[in-house]
Parts: sequence; structure tokens; C-alpha cells
Amino acid sequence: MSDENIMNQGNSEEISAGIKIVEEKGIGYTLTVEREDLFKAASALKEAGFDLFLFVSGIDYPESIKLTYRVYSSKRQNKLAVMLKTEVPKSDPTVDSLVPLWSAANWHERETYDLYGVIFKGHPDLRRIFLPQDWVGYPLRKDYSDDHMTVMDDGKKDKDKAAAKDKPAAAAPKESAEKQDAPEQPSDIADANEVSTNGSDKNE
Amino acid sequence: MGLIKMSKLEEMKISNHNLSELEKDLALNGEVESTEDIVTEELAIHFGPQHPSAHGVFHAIFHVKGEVVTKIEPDIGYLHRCFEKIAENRTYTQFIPYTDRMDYVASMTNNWAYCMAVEKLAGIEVPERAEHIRVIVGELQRIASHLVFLSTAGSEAGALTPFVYFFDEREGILTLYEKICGARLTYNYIRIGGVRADAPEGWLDDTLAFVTRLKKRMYDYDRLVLGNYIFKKRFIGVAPFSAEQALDWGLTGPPLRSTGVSYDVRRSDPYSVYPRLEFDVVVKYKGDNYDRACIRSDEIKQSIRIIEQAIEQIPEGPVKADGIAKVFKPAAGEGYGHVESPKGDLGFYVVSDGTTKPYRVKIQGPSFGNLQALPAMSEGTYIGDVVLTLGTLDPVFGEVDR
Amino acid sequence: MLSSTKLLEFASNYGIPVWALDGAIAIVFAVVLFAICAISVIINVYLLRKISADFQLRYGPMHVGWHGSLQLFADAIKLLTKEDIFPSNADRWIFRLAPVVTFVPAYLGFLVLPIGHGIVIQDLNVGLLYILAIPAIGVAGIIMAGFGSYNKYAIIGSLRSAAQMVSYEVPRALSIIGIVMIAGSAKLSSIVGAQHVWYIILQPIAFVVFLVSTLAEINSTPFDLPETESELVNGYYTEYSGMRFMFFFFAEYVALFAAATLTTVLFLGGWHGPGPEYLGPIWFTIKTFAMIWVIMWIKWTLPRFRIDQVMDLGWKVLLPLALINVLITGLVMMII
Amino acid sequence: MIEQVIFFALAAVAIISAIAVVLSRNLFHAVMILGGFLLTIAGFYFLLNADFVGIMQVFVYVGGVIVVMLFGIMLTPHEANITNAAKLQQKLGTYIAVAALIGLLAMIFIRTTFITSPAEPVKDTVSLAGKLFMTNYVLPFEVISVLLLAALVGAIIVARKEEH
Repeated sequence: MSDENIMNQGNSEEISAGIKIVEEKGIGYTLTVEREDLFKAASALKEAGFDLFLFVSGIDYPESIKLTYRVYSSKRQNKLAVMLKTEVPKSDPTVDSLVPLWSAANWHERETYDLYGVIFKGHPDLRRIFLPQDWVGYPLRKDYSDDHMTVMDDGKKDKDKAAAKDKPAAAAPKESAEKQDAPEQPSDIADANEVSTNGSDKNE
Repeated sequence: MGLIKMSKLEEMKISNHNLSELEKDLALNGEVESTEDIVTEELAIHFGPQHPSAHGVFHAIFHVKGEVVTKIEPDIGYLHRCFEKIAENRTYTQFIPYTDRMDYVASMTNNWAYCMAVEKLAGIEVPERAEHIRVIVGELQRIASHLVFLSTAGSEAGALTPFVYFFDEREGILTLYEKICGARLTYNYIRIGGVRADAPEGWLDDTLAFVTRLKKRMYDYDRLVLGNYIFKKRFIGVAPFSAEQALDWGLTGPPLRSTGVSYDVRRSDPYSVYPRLEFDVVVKYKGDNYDRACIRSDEIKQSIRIIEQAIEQIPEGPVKADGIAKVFKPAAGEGYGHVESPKGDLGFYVVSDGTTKPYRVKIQGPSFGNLQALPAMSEGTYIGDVVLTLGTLDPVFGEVDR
Repeated sequence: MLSSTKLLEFASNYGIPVWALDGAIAIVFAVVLFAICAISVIINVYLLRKISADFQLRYGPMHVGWHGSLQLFADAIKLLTKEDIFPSNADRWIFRLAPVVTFVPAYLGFLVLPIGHGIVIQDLNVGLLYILAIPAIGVAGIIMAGFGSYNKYAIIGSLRSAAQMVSYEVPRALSIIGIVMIAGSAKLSSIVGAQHVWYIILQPIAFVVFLVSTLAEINSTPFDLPETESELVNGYYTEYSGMRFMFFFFAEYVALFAAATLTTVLFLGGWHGPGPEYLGPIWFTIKTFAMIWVIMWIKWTLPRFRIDQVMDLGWKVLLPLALINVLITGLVMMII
Repeated sequence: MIEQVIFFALAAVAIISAIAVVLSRNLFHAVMILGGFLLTIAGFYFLLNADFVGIMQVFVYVGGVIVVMLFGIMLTPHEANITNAAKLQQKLGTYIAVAALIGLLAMIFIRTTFITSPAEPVKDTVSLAGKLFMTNYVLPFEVISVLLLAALVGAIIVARKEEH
């Protein structure tokens, strides 16, 4: 089953009634559903042969958290992997757990809970997985901040330093972080100052 | 004079004031069965995080009854550095060195998967020569990682000598890497749109000589470790997993293929120049520890085949796509790139909002998915077997915790 | 205690009471024995390191002294000067005594070993039984270490060790019965004296059973379950440090040395060898070190068994083999 | 002379350790001291030139029985705090039993006439024991072997049952 073959099959397929996967640039076949329909859609996918759960990822937007699941089929002939997308509002970040369908979802959902605060209803053991159980907040949310957190500079050192003078309290942890991270950066990246705007245009 | 001092084991159990919740549960639940007159107590052993064979910083509580492990409670996160958050504060190029530090036994494939995701996101075409070099270094990395696996599998089973032999071979690969990119462990070699620099003169010949030598030696190594009577006795039939179980628990890579599921990203979702290369996806069917171990030895042989073909086919030309600046702005969108890393299906899901930094990078580490199956796989086996089973899942905790 | 007539005459001439002479000789022997053992351990450990390095494509110790020959002394000084740590909940007396209880029996075995014709400290009639019984005391030391150090790894390690040693004592003892039958004595010097043909040739099955169960007794590799570092950190001596750790460490090597010497005595013809009789000890030493090399070869090549497999091997394979050997030996002796 | 010194030393150790076994409140300690006590008994046998019996004492009791007892202690749970107060009846019964035992032993001690044997000590006890086992005492020997075999089979059956 090669790449071209998949392409030739057309770029959409109806898995079951009302559930249709379409091809999306960069990530392959996608299925976007409302969060109420997530479990139903996932069940349909499982029945259609998508038996391997690969991951779930949260993406934090100002109002909502988008969830992207990836499932793979070991049985199907084409369209082997699907990205299943849904969205939960930040005010009520709950969604059905997919552990009843794939045991593998267990740790992945715990991870998403740990870092995004999405609550998976029906998960057998929804605890933090990486962070200590008494941790406050969800680090991968864009608005997360705590005393340990530092914002990395991206070549605007002087500007940042000027800003830091105004806010001395915020400056202290930042500088220590710079020292720590300095040896990890290869030299040609550390002094990458040129910003190209047309690089991406060219490649499209 | 009837005062019998409380048994040590019991005392130990009750005085466990390591503040873990799991631990408290254990102490309170009273593991002693009261149906028989004489019972052996169930012990909770802490395995790691500082344990000689914990494969990095892994903590698990083994509940053992005699020598049999009845329950395993894994506890991860000791190496969590939140790379996904760091990625959001780095430019696309700047994040590559961080990927080195995930699966530090196979850094090259991490670079590769990440760069592939960004290339898909930005729609960058990689030149032919760069793709070939990527395949060569990627397969060398697979060999190196599997050699580490074989050596640790041996040493966990008590054979300390094969360990040194395999590390000696791996040394050859690290030397090759040193020649091509200057680093032995964290390479930062594969870049967005290609590789950092062309292979130095004679490097391809050195590589060919190395794999030719290794191919000959693999015969001896197979007999030394996998063919050993005691090794077989320890590995065959231990912790078997069926294909259904493996899929349900989301295994990828060698542990999944050992159950008969032929899922190899190089064939299932072909990338780079793999469609043009001849090799077999190694599949075993019993899914026990021995199959998980053997599959890696066989994959080394397949990797040697791939490297030989790639070196034969490699064209002349540039090794990096034109016009890719160190800092660039891909259009808003999403990209998912995954490769068959030595550990399994390693994927990067990159979301761009049109700025110089990724909006979100999700790392799908195969070790994370594979490690999850450890309790299901090895409950009911002996303590020694659990160590081996953990070894055959071959997790690297830099990747599990990220 | 002493039967040498010359010494008795000497004693009566100078009015020394016999018991004083006996006592003095006993002390001298003890010191000599200890010195021999200490030297043997030093050579042994050095060899072990060099041999294992050779198996593993390494050099081994190279920096302290000529080819690292003084490395062991450096290690000993390091261990002796290290802090002696007691786990806070350890049973102090048991924890303290355990290394001694393990260490002393390992040495006691040498009392009855004949290293040359007539060169033996105490030629017991029951020498063979003695040398089999002595390690049994060491088991108690290992259990004490496991129990006293208040550590789960140590407890599991010591239980494993005890189970293993108790199980393998049976085939080990039974495998020797064939030899006793042929030699007609349990006295080690008589056994060597009767070995005009090495017993490894007359008793091949016994040799295999004896070697395997000896490996189990000294916790060498296919049977190093009590101290599996991949599972139990260091088994029964996980909590030990400094000098007490060194005691366990030495006890292990002394046990290895004792096992090699015993194998030499029982199966490899002891002091027998070409040349005059006074070369006996030299032949004995050569054979012993060859045996040590074999044990190391096994140690550095094989992985280890699992605990249930160890028990299976002991009870289901070695024990029947040993019994069959006794049967065969008896039948052959009846026919001849 | 030296034999007497050794005898009294061993006797002292034996008595002290025997008392310690009884008085020890820690079961593990008690068993360890019991092991030491059994070793001193082996020493007595050696002193009496009964080297075979002495070795067997070490082999069977120290190597086997003590280890099995330790296993039992380490693997089984114990009541954490058994109340110390024995009932009056129990105490009374104990005292009577102990008094009776001491009386019995004293009677034996008084009635026995201790003689010093003029006979030469046997040199080769092993072969002598072997010969006696195979001639005069062959029936008891075989009966005991059958008994032990039965015990062994019984132990296996008991252990198997627990598995299921």
C-alpha cells in the first residue's frame, strides 16, 4: 500500500452514516465532530477497523481546547489512519473518555488531563500522570504561569532586557534560565537573527 | 511470655510513610488473605526510580506474592521537562536539539520525525540526496538502538559480557555519527528541508565497511545471546501478548510486530525513499519476550540491507532544500509527520498559527504507549520476568516523560 | 590433637605441657590458614578482574601498581575507611553479626583440604561431610543479613539464597557418594590417594552435578539470583557498606576458591601430577586456578536462571541424576 | 586438660544460649541463638570423638532445621501484640510441668553412675556407622527411609494443594 495508491482512492470516505473522513493538507484523513458525538464517531471508527489508538493531543485556544485523536487501522486496505478532531469549551472542558474502546487511551487521556485540564468522563483512573498530584494548574494552557516559568527569548535579547529593567521581579528567573539553556543551543541556532517572511510563501 | 515481636515484613508495610497515595492504600487494604491458616504476605516492592535496571528514572510498585508479581503500579514523570511547552517558545529550527533529548538512544529518528512534520506543515520538498542520507543515518540509528536493546536484555538476564560486545559495535556507529555531524549522542543533524551537511569524503565507504562487518558478526551475536539455552528458557513464552491485546493497548514498533501485526510506518505510510528500497517488515507471531527480542535482531539485519541499498542508490546533489531560512513563518495549518523509530511509531503533530514559533507541538512517543502495556503484560509473572518484560518493551524515559 | 612423635618428644624433653603445644600449633595454623586465604583472595580477585576484563574486551585495572596489581589494596583501603552505615530500622546485632557468620564458615572449609601429600591441617575422617556441612552455617549468615537490614530487596534476596543453597546441598552431597563408594573413605586425603585415575573420568555424571550445584552454592552466575542487580539491587547485602560489605565480598571469593579447591581434590586428582611428590602443591594450585578459570568462564558467559527454574533444575534434574549416578556406581562396583 | 577447658567453655555457651533462647522476646533472635546452641552441641560430639554425629548435627540442624524455621518466621504474618497476661491456670500448669521435668532430670542424674570408659575411642566412625546401619540396624534404617519418603511425598502433596 503506497502513498500514491491512497491518493488514487479519492480523498474522502463515508465510514458510517453521517461520519465522513476527508483529507486535510499536512495531516492526512480527518474527521471533525462535535464533542457530544465524539464517542459515537469513535465507536464507528473502531467498528470500521481502526483498532490502534495512537495519541490524543490538546490544543489550547482562547475560548476552547481542541482535541485531536489519531487512530490507525491494521485491517483496512486504504485510508489507514484518521485524525479525529473535536473541541471542548474552556468553561466546561469535559468529554467522553475513549478508554472503553481502546485501553491505550488511558495514559494518553491522563496526560491531556494533566497538562490541559480536560476531564474525560468515564475514565477509570483520571489522575495526573507526569506532574505531582498536588500540582496547581495545567501547564500547556497558554495562560498558565507560575514562579518557575520563564519565557524564552527569540533573538530580541536587547529589547527584552530593556523591558526587564521596568519589571525587575520578572527578570530574575529569566536570566537564570538563559544560563541553563545556553549550552544546549548549537551555535548556529543561538544567533539566528534573520527572520524570513517569504520562506513559507515560496514553499506553497 | 507470649509477646511475639511483629514480623519485620509487617512492620515494614505499616511503617511505609513514603507519601505516595498508592502506598497508603496498600498499607491500609491489608493484603493478607485470611482464608488459609498459614499465608505468605504480599509485599510491595519499590522498583526505582533509583534502581540498577529501571531503564532510566522509572518508578513502579510491584506487589509480589512470594516471587510472583500480582500487580504493578507504574509511576512516571521523573524526567518530565515539558518539551511541548518549550516548543511553543522556540522557533521551528530551534526546537530540533530538544528532540535529541527525548529518546536519547535514538536521537536521529527524533530529529527526522520532527523535521518531517514541519516539512509537511510548510510543504517543503527534501532533495533526493538528503533523503538517502536520512535513510542511512536513520537505519544506523535503528541498529544502534537495537544493539543497546540486545545488550541490556542480556545484562538484565544476567549475562554481562554480551553487553560489552554490543556496546563495542555501537561505538562504531557513534564514530560514524561523529564524523558526519560532530556529535555522538545528540546529533541535531537532520534539519528542516534536508540535513545539516553532506557526508564527508569516505564516510559512505566507512559505513558500508561497518555494516558489512556487522552483518558477519550478527551470526555470532545471535548465538551468544538469543541462541543461549538459558536465555531462551528465560524469554520464551514469558509475558505473551496477542494481536488483539497489543492493538488494544496501543503498542507500536517491535512489540506490536511481535504479535503478528505488520504495522511499520516505513511500509504503512511510506516516507522518504523507503518505497524504492527492498526490505522485509519483520513480523513474529507469539508476542512473548523472546519474539520481542528476536525481532530486533532481525531488524538489524534488515537495516543493514537498507543501508547497503541506500548507499548504492545515493545520487549526487544538494542536501538541503533551497530558501529555508533559520527562522521562517509557515502558513497557519497543521502538520503530522511520523517515522518508524527504533521504539515504534514516533509522531510529531505540529500546529502553526503563522508566526515564527509553533502554536503547538504534540509528541507521540512510542515508549509512552508501549510502557502503558507493562502491567497488563507482566502481571502474574515472576519478579525477574517483569524486569525482562520491561526491557523488551525497550522504553526510554526521556521519551516517555518528554 | 597432634600425632607427630617428634613434637611429642620435643615437648616432653623441655617440659612443655601437651595442651600448650597443641594450642600453640593451632594458633600458628590458624594464622597461616588465614594468611593463605587472604593471599589467595587477593590473587583471586585480581585474576577475576583480569579474566573478566579479558572476556569483555577490556583491560581491567591498569593504573594502580603494575597492571593494576595493587588495585585491590586500594579498594580494600577505600572500603575500610568508608562509613559503616546502619539502616535506621535495622536489627543492629543481627546486622552486625551477619558478615562474620557468612565469612568465618567460608574460611573453615580449608581446614581439611589436603593440598599435598600429607600437607593438611586437620585430616578429619569425616572431612568430606565436614566440607559439605560448613557452608550450611553460611546460609544462616545470609538470612541474618537479609532479615537484619530491614530492606525488602535484602529479604527477598536472602530467602532466594537460602532456598537455593538448601536445595542444592542435596544433589551436591549425593553426587559425592559415588566417590565415597569408590574410594571407600570420606577422608579427603584418602580420596586423593585413591585417585590413580581422576574421578572426573570415573564419575563424569557426578562431576557435572557437583559442578552445577557448586555454582549454585557459591551464587555464581547462572545461579546468582540472591544478588541479581537487575531485580534486587544487590540482594541480601544491599544495605551493607564499608568494611561489612567487604566481608561479604571476600566471603564470596573465598567460597569460590574453596569450591575450586574442593573440585580439584574430588575430581581432578588433587596433588597428583607428573614429577616428584614435593611438586604436589604446585600441581594442586595449577588445577585449582584452572578450575577457577572455568567457573569464571561460565560466570561471564551465561545469563541467569529464574528462581523457579533454579528449583526445577535442582530437584527435577540434578537430584535424579545424582541418584542414578549412585545406582550406576553401585552396579558397576558389584560387577567388577 | 585442654579438653576440659573446651568442655566447660562449650557447656557455658550452651547453657547461656539455651536460656537466651527461652528468654528472647524476638522470635528471630531466638532461632538464631538456637542455631548457636545446636552448634555447641555439635562441639560436644566432636569432643566425644563422635565426629560423624557432630557433622550431621551441623548439617541437619543448623543447615536444615534452623533455615526452615527462619523461613517460617519470615514468610508468615504474626499477631502484632499478643497480650502478655497468661491466665492463672496456665501459669500453674506451667510451673507444675517444669517442676516435674526438673525432678525427673534430677532423678536420672542421681541414679546414674558416671564411669570413665577405659575403651579406646573409635577412630573411623563413618565406616563403623555405615557397617552397623547395613547389618544390625538394617530394619530400623529401612523403616526410617520409608517414613521419610512418605513425609516427602506428603509435603509435596500439601504444597501442591495450596497452589490451587
